[in-house]
Amino acid sequence: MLVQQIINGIVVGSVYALTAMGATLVYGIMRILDISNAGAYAIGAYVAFFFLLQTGSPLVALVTGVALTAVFGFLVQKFLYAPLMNKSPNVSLIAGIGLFIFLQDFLRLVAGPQARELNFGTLLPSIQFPSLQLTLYGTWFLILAATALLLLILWLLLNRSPIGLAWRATAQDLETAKAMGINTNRVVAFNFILGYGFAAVAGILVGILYNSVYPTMGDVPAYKMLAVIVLGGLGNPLGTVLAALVIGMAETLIGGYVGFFLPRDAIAFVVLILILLWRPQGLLGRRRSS
Amino acid sequence: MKSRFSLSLLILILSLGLMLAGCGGGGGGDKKPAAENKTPIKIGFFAPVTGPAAADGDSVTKAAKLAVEKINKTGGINGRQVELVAYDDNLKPQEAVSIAQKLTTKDGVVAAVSGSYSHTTRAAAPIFENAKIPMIAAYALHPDITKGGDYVFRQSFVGTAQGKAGAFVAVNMLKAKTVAILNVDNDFGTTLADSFTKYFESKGGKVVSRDKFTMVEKEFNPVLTKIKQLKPDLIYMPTYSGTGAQIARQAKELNLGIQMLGTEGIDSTMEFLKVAGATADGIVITTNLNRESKLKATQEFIKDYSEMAKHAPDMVAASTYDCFMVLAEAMRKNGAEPEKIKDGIYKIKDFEAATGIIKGYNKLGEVTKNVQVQIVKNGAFAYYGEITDAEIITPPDK
Amino acid sequence: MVDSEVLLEVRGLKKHFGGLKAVDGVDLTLKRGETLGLIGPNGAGKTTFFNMVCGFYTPTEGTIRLKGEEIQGLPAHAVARKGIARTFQITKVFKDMTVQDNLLAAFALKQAPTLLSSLRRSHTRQNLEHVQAYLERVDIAAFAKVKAGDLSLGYMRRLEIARALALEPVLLMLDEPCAGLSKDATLDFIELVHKLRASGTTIMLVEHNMAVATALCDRMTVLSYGVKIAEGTPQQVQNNQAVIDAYLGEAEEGE
Amino acid sequence: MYEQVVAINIGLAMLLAMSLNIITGFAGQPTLGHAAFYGIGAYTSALLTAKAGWPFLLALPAAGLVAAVVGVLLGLFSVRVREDFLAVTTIGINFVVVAIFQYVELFGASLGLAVPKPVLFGLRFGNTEILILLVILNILVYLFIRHLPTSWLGLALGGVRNEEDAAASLGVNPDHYKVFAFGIGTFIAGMTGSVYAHFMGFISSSDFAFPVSVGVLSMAVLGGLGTVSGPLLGAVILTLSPEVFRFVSDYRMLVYGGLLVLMMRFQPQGLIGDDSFLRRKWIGLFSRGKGGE
Repeated sequence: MLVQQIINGIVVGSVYALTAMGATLVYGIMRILDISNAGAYAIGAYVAFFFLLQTGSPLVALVTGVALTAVFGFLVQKFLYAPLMNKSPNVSLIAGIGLFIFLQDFLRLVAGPQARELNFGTLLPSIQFPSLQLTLYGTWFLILAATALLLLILWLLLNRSPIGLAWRATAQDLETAKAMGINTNRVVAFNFILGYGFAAVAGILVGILYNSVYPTMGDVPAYKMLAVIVLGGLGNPLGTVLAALVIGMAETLIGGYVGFFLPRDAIAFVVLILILLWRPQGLLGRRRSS
Repeated sequence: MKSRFSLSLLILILSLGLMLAGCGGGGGGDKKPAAENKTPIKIGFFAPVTGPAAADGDSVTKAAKLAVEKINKTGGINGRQVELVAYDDNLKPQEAVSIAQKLTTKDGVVAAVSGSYSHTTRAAAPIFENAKIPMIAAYALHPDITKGGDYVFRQSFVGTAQGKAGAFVAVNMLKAKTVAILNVDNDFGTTLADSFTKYFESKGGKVVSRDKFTMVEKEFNPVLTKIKQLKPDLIYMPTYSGTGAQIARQAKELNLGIQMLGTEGIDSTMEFLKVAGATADGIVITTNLNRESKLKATQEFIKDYSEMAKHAPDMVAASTYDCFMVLAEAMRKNGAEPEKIKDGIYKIKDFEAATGIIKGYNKLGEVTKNVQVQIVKNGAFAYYGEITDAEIITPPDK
Repeated sequence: MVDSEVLLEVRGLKKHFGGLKAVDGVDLTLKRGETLGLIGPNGAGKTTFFNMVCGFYTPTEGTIRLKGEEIQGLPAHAVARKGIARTFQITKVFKDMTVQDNLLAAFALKQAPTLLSSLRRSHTRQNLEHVQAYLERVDIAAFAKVKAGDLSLGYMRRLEIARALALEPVLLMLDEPCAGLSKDATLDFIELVHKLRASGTTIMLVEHNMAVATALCDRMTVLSYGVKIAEGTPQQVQNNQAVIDAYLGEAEEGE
Repeated sequence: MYEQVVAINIGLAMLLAMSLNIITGFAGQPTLGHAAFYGIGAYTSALLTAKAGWPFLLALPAAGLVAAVVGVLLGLFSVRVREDFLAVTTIGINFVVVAIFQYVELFGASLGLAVPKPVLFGLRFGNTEILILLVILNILVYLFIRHLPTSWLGLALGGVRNEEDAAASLGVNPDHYKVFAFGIGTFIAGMTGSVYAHFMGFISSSDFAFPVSVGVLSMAVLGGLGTVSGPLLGAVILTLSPEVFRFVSDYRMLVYGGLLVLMMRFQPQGLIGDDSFLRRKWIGLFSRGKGGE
């Protein structure tokens, strides 16, 4: 049972890591809590759902879902966030929330309020180990593999490519990067394309895992991803992964052994508050420099 | 500096003025036209069309429109047409209250139907009661809703009755001795789980575990892994379609092999059956819609609804539809003024409706009808049994 | 025992950041009415020293006495209440407030010492007149109703100094007050400091620019790599070989 | 009456927006969990009147006090963490508080709590009395906020909001003032919660969930954070818009979300913030009337 629960926890944690990565990247550059990223999560899943219905091809569905959402991310930064960059962070926050509400209701009006199935067919069968009382879902492998692969790509992109270098410089300090001749506008655009692309991947994978897409599917990620990125130290991709695993594991073990003494989402925040009391800068955050 | 203060004062004055307008305004709202006319009869309706329960809001709104259409096509109310005044409450009690006020004082409705959840309906109920306008809750289960007075009714089984019915099914039809309960953590899941437990234990059964979760939960592997170790005969899951479908799917993936018993909450063709797919097969539910019923009202409703909505109806739709049919029956027999409608509803006996024969309403306003037991077979709900036992289906009157 | 002439007395002050010894055992004495320059090349530990005196850093070791009373380790707001006012190298005016409100905020120190008393009205006619007087002293009275964030850098500096003066401090500390200023603004500023000196204000200033420091100070203390390497009048310090070496070293590194 | 109920909703929203404005607008501390304090006030008042038999007039300030105690604790926490950490932590507080209402039997758990209508000198509070009470509270809070910019507190908070270090160099203890602002803001929110509970007659945990906090923050930002009356305007607009747009039932939330985006995009300082359209127009009118200044 313990092995099963630990695997459950890792899967939940991976899902959180994927879900929170988009917002982590956006925060890393823009220093805003981008709630509309959770809208992109739902958009990605719905675009994939639509193309799956139209073409029947999982690959086409996946690629269009991610690509169109990434384009959407580009447009969002160009027409909404970029002009607000020098305003108070509250402004971007509320704008993002407004966009999120708008997107959710847009999806409801276009696709109907009911949950729809996102059935990619049985990609991989579940594996049973009766002697160990262990079950491994086929989709779990998909989730874990996709998470690992995407994080690897992200790492290579940020650490081994010219745009990654520019990204890191801009994340350190946008003004200085600009002064050093880095085209920060391009970095910001790239950042949103990447961030919203990630959100779409997360939305599609979660849609497959739970075989359902619905207009309000971004509701939980909208706040949970914030807990994850804050716990990870805000804007630190590695910290996000670590925090996601901590929260996923804590929720799973509490749910499996103690029983939920508080709702699952509240537990994530209790973990967050306790850890922040101990480390106010998050798990992998740097101490504030004064 | 001066202009700044002037502007802010202006805004304060406007805001307060707006509020004070509320103190003085209104008053003449609830004057009703004389009975001898052919103006349409207005029936109020509210549902969570937007927000987290939008799927149910959509079903019930379609059902309400269908019902009004049907009433008007079959001659209206003694020659008068019925008009639907429908609002979206966004699943917020505060909005439900202002809608209830609007319906009762502005729109001049003679009766209303709540197509919403418990906390919204619970907040709106006293307003209808005070305005002396009858209101029927289609599927809200909070026990307090009907307790305020005479004007509030309920069209689905009060939670205690359905929970008991579930335990009856568990003991007598599924022969379960031990059960694990998984309930959604709101008044719906809690009342059902509580009354299930009470009856089940009184018949010698044992509840081995009880876990609760929020409406938006999707991940049940941890708790199902735990339940797997406990090896209960049955899992009772009073919850809604979204969560119910995930429980069904994840139980199958974990190879649980435990019989599952649900409630009317997962009586949904789109959200439950399609998402759960083959993994739903064999799940039994207690509900109030018997798809294989021989009743004309039921078959007509299923046919009409499917044609209109392009998908098969679920329980919330059927229950909402019946609210309007009951109102129409009361108005036809007893008159279309609020007080007469109220009396008319109390007089209803053995009325044929989409959700079966309505035996009547008790003094609290709770409905008495048979509980339907359905089973999922080949991706559809099918007849499994019907509970007619008076001890089970009679709602409490206190 | 306490020499009434001595205002500030620092003994063996140290600040270590991990392995880095930013300030490593500095002694310093400041007399009433004196203007002392704290100079040294980049990274000499001037600002660290300065921030310890103002309460923004806690010293690792050593004592700071103001009028004989130990104040090291007190938080910044408590140090301010003891009578030390400061400005910042990167000006920190309250940008979205008017110049007048920026200045008025300083009066709270005397007029609203507790949370409850802070509920009282601040914009009394008397206070506003008082504010105007301070603004006139630094020649920015015309901007009283302007948002501080809209001022030019030079005027922000003036506002900051006026704000510090409004605390009626026993010691005024200026952190690189001429950094980023144009030549004209620098000259204006030097004139302003001379006016303050004439009125008897005790001043300590951190300055990177030797020429500016020479023009302003009675006495100078030179830091390099966290230790004091020289002390004396501007002339003495300018001719000190260790100082020349320290500044030359920096120039070479800078090339 | 319907107008009364809408007016009450506006009155509640105005109080909440003003109280949030003290914390976020004046003290500059982000809060995304304001509904938690609203809820604490509501539950406190409900329990005190229904279970302990307190009169409403005592329960009202008590509700504010209890909320303020929790608010002060949050304030003490806030001085430890950076802005964005704080914003998310306040979301956390909101979730945890709602979870406690939802799980603890004393608070009615998932069934919610019935709240008695207040009785004052034999007079049973109907909507009219609630409305009068709200008007009084609104005027009091407004007068306080109007006083803020010309008070020592307002200046100190302005210092903390702009440059904490500089404020400290003026002898202002930033931590004390932050905590004080949290205390005042949450006190008002708690009292508002009390009024809400007695107006509704029934409360359940989801009445105080995270989206409510978002709504309150939106009102304040929309109208203009840190301005005296902007939040009032925001509260009126965002409370009325669902009512006004009720006729376009299906598109209501779409319109609401779109409205927020557009307002933020084109009036980021808030409707009556610096250099906003309304303010420019207003000043234009004013100076023309006076022949320019």
